[in-house]
Amino acid sequence: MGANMAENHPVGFRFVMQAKERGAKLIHIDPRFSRTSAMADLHVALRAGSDLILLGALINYVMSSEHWNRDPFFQEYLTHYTNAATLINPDFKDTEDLAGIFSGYDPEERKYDPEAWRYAGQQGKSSANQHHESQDAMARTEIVGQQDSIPEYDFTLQDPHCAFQIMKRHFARYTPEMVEQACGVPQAVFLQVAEAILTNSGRDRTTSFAYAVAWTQHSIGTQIISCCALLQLLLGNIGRPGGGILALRGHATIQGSTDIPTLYNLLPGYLPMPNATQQHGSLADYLEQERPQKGAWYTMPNYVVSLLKAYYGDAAIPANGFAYDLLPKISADYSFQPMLLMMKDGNLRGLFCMGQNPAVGGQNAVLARQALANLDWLVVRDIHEIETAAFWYDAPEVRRGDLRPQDIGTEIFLMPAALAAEKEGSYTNTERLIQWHDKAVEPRGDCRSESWFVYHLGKRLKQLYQGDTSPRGRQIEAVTWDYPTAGATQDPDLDMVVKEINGYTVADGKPIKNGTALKDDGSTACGCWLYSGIMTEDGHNRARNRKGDERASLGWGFSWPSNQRIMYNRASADPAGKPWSERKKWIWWDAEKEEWTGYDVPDFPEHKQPNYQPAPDAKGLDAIAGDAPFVNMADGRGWLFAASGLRDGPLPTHYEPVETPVSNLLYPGQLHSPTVKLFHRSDNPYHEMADPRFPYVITTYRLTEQYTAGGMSRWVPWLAELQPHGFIEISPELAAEHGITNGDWVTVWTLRGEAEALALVTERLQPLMIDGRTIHQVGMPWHFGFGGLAQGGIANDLSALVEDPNSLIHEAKAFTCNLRKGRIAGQSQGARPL
Amino acid sequence: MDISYKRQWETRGSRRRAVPAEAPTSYYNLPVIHKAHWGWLVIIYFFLGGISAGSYVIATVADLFGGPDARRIRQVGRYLALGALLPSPVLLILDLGRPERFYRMLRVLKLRSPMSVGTWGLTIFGGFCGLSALIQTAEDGLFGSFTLPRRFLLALPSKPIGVLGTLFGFLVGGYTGVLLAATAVPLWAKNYLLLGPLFLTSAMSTASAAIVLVLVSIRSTSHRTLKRLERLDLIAIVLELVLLLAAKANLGPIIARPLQVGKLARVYRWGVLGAGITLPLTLLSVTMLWRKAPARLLGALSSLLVLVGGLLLRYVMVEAGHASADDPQATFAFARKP
Amino acid sequence: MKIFNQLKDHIGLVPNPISDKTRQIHARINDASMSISVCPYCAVGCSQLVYTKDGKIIDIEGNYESPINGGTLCPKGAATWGLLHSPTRITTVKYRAPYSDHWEERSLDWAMERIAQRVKQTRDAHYEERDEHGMTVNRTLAIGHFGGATLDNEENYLIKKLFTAGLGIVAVENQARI
Amino acid sequence: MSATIPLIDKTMVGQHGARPGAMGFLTDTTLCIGCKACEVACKQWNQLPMDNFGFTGHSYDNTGDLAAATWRHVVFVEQISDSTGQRATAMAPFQSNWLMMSDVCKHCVNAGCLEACPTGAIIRTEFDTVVIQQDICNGCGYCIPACPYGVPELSATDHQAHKCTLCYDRLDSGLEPACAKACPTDSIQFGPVTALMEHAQTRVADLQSRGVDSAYIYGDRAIGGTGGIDGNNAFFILTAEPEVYNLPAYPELPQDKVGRAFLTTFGAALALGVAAVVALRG
Repeated sequence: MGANMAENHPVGFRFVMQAKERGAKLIHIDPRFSRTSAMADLHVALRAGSDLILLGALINYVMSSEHWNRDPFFQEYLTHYTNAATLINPDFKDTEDLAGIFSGYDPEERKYDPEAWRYAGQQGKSSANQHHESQDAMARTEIVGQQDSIPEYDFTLQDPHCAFQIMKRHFARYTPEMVEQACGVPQAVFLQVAEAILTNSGRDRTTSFAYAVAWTQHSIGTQIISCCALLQLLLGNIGRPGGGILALRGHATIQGSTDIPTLYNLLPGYLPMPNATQQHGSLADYLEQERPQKGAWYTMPNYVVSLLKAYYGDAAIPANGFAYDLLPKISADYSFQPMLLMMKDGNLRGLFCMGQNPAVGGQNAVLARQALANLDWLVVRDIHEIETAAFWYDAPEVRRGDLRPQDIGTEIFLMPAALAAEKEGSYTNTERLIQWHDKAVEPRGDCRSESWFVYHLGKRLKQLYQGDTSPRGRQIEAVTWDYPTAGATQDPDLDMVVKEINGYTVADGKPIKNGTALKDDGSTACGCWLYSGIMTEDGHNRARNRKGDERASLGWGFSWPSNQRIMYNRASADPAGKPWSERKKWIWWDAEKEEWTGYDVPDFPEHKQPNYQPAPDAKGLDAIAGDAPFVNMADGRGWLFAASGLRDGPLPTHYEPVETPVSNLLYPGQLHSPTVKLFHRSDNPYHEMADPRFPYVITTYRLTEQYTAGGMSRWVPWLAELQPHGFIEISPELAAEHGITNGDWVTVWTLRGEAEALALVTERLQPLMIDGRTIHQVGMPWHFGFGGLAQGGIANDLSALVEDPNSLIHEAKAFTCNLRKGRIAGQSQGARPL
Repeated sequence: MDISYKRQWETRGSRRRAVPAEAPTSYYNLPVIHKAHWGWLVIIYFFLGGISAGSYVIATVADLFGGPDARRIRQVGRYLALGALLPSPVLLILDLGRPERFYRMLRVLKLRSPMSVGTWGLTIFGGFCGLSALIQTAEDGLFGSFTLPRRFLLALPSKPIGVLGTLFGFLVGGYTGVLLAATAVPLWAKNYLLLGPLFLTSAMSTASAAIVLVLVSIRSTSHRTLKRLERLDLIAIVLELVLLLAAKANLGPIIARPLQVGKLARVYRWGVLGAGITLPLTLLSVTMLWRKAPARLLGALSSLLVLVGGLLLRYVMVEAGHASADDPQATFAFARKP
Repeated sequence: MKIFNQLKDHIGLVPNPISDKTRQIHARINDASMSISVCPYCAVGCSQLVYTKDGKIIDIEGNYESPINGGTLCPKGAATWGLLHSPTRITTVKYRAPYSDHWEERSLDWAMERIAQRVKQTRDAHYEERDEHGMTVNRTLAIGHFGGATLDNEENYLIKKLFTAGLGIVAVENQARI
Repeated sequence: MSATIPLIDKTMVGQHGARPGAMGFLTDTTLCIGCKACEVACKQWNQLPMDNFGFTGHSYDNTGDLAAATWRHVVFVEQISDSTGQRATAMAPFQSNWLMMSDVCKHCVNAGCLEACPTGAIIRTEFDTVVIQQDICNGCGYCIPACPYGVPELSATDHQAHKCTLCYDRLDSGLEPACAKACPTDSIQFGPVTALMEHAQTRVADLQSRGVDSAYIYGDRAIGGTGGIDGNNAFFILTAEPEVYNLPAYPELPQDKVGRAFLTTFGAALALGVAAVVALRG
């Protein structure tokens, strides 16, 4: 669901095929019939943007099914491993009570105060003194929960204020009938899916969900995923082999880019960036605000101080709060989409673009190119002359003559980049596995790695700022930047970088064993605590390990944290520590040796007895009970009810996409997510609900043969020829309405822009009956642009800037458009010669 | 059997390649097999090679059985055999993808490859053509009266040489048809028994027509000699017609499509059957039956028509083969037994 | 006898005359050196073997030993050699001056120095030491960074370290967001 | 066997004429996800250039055909809806309704191209595969129409005939062919033909027991390797009629006709000789 695994992760899909050969059933729930659907036992076509309704209905089905209520496995898992029995603040009001919104909503600010969602008897810490702008950085305490005492429980699950009962009431309106009406999925088909999932979960069997950006790229993306997590917790499918929710990530180290983030609101290892709108004035304040008292995150100060030591070296001493002040602070949303606006509005003057292609891949790409054209300078590092580097003479608006190069003042540096195999380094794949790639050859010509570029830029800047004692001079001065260089190209020695990421003791520079060795007194330095252990104490880089096996392959690469392969794997054993079943054995309690053991590294304190109960004032991991697998959470439980940490409500709730052809059938009074972040501007207009000018639902997607915005595929002849031109998939029914035949030019437009594509008329798309009306859906791959061998209209010229309030991700998987036969007038770009 | 697994054997065609209405199944109407790349070089070679082979055969037969009246036929036949053959290797070599590697053809002799057999046949036949033409030149006194080469050439047994050469002449005249037949191209392969005879017959008809044309134009032969050649022409054309009609009937409606609709069909109908066969047949019959007819003129005209028809026949057969290779339905019909 | 055998090979029904070149055929990676890499495309993390000879990559294929891909690759992974040797790949620095209508070739050194200067200019002009409430922020909002999610972890680490910790650039974003 | 595919002679199912030591491909379309890794891996190993650039509108098949620089070609056939026009929901296990098949040279037991080749450039290797020796081929082009499956083609760049070599250079060094190695779902399997054929029969039986009644082997003596071809060393498991994948159902070895064709030609020669004697007699 929300993923097209066979097309976008073909090699990952081979495990699905192997499972199928052993009899597994594959269900593909997707608006389009894709190559994944072709391999599935069941393809369920639903309206793009309605996933949460179907998931909610599955939850409702499961909770009201006899099988689920009868099988003790589910009850045992639920009461021990989730917060189903936890009592919630009796003042909490659900969407059932408030017509589609939760209690605590501030319509002025369009945001919630999560104070209203707390566990009964608990106090939130940070919310009381929050500045209002603070919506952009979520405190760690919010995400894992801040609990001062042990929560109240009702293990009979009967109390109307327990999470379970609230949830049951919340999902009661997610019915098969509603699924048929709002998703366009016939009830019989839905029941088939529900029954298949339910019967395939339990002691002996597990069901797994795979999703990708077709879930994240929605204004309620985070909630869709939480909804699935909820379902999986109900079914006991988390922390067990063959279970879970698999986030199929799309880029070689997109996981690594969030672990060791180049994201504005995070420091390495998911530490929050200091925020000027929170009480983050000093290191002590910051830690006071961010550090949970219970759960694994209690040791957070060790991580922060070690990071500061790694960043600022000798300049970081206890007396100056380990140079905490030198770290810049954020105070608003500087994520990708607001950055485009900052550029367009002239607030952001210079941009580095390394291996990204916002001129094609950016939402509202017309605006993205205007933003690029308004910069003072732009450094593009890539392997091809991508659209982001060439927009000033080759963009559609320049080709049409609307804009001339002599009007664009951006100074552009296009720097040739080196690729894997021309440089060494590590990637973190979708399963958190870190693998090292060797340097096989020297890069060609002036091609250089990013580490070379950043390192030498840093050297030059340090030179330029030499002797500058202003804060900005001290900031660059203090950063430790003395990596040895080697080789013909003078690349920095990455072993030293890995050592810094892993962490070392300051005194002797030796790598530390793992994260538990980190200290908050400045005696250790560590660039990313999460990756601690990647280097052994004798300096061996475990990302280079290449010893696989039939099961967890612990000898292949290194997986954070501590080389665990399945997180929360304590849940693969029953509360007493015995495997739920022989077939699904993974981690269990060895009563003789008094330790957790199994096929994987246990994600649990090694010697903690299964029947351990914490003292009320216990801190950190000591506060986690022996039967509570979710060690990162303050109460050690999987949260059915998210008492904090989400900005749009404690329970998943369906809201329509920002652009939708239908009203919200579940909550008629509340069309969109009450907290969705919108950018109301003349250059980013939105369509009204059921706008007759834009009757069709459009969804964007990727193809096996191309890669993201095309920089790594559209220029490569072998890939370009496989999908040589941008196209749009249209059902025969819709094509007939417009007189479009296969291969015709089609122009698609929204209020943001227009794009042309060749029609691929196919039954793989189908009109759906939604609320008694026929709704047509079209699909357009977003790979194509005006450069390279394989060209085509830019799908993102159509999309809008919208943000999911939690992840700040846009909504390109469901919006509305219109289309007609023919080409855009004045487009000089001819049909490509065949 | 679960009903949901039952399939409709049909594919929706795209706009660019409409699937013919009668097609039960096709993959976007794309060809199943690849067609040969042969064009005019090969068509002209087929034509000239046929004339050469036929001329040699006629010259030999005239030499052996024709008596003194047929001296002219023998003479023109031998020269024509060589003359028509000379461009052939050039045409064939130019047709190769790598002309400089032409000699690789003589690396092996493969009895099941008509091209290999034909190449060897052509090479040997070339020798016979040359030899017979040399003997002819010696007879014609082009080497002077008492020179050594002349004496040597006249001493050669020209009749046995002619007989041997004729065997290779038949091979060269006929293998081209077998060459086409031994492919996966439906229109050719379906008629594998008839293409060799057809090409050989056409070789004879075009050769005799060519000799007639030469004789008429040099105005040096008797009416009776011409009559003999025209008789041969007549027999060959009639046989050709029979073979063509049989071949067409054997193809069946789907494979014969290139010969039934479109430009090729028009060339086939009006050019090959009409101008190349029916018209000369009429003209020749006229001269045979109506003694007052301007025999030389009509003979020359019909010969010209036969030659044009022979060239068109090869053009149509080659091109129709290409069209048939491009037609998936033809391949399916050919490769699907009832 | 030898001649007879040769004739037999060359004449008859299905002869098999094998050329000398064919006799000597072997895989070109036989005598190549090998390094281990990871596919730069999606996040499945397929292990690749990179074969090099004379400082050039001659072949890239899947690694049998990987528990992830077991030797297999998808079309993109299989095209990695083509990516590295893409005919339109840029190997020199291209510079476009403001309002110019053409690219200029520049040396790497020149570009590095120029970029450093531009960073310093922009940073100096738009540096905030304190925000309006007087809190120390030590940042500049005028420079930003978009990163692709195929940059190595170590590269990301260095980017974040230099840009954020060293230069106070907060608008550092990555494809991972979108 | 299946009720769907009418076979001429059911006793021939699984029968194959491969010689001892024969190596080949089994392409199991029921496992194919249409990713085209085989196409690219082949081009990568054999360093073949891009060709046939253009959007076809034929589903996701922009390759079109096997060609001089395309030795693997994935066929895409959309059969999404049932006879009533209803889109499929519940489907057969494994690939269904959107058929994808990676086509390749069949490496026939008796190969038309090999027998046609007048230069002896095309050889049968010790692995019973059929390979065009590029140092010999002179581009006569006769193998092209001689192949009943439309495999070899003359290259527009070097004007020689090219086709899949079953990675002869790799086999010679003990490596698996590039396409089979790359295939993520093991739709393309490489191995000894006898073992593959056994596996194929087991697999077809398994598929049929799971309800895929239309599964069958293409490339044995019953279908695909018929008419004197005596089996293909590269064979397939298909679930629809061969024509759906653009394959001939009962192809024939063209050279089996040569003897008889020469015989009739010889007859015609006799007849024409007699006619000539009759007509020219003095």
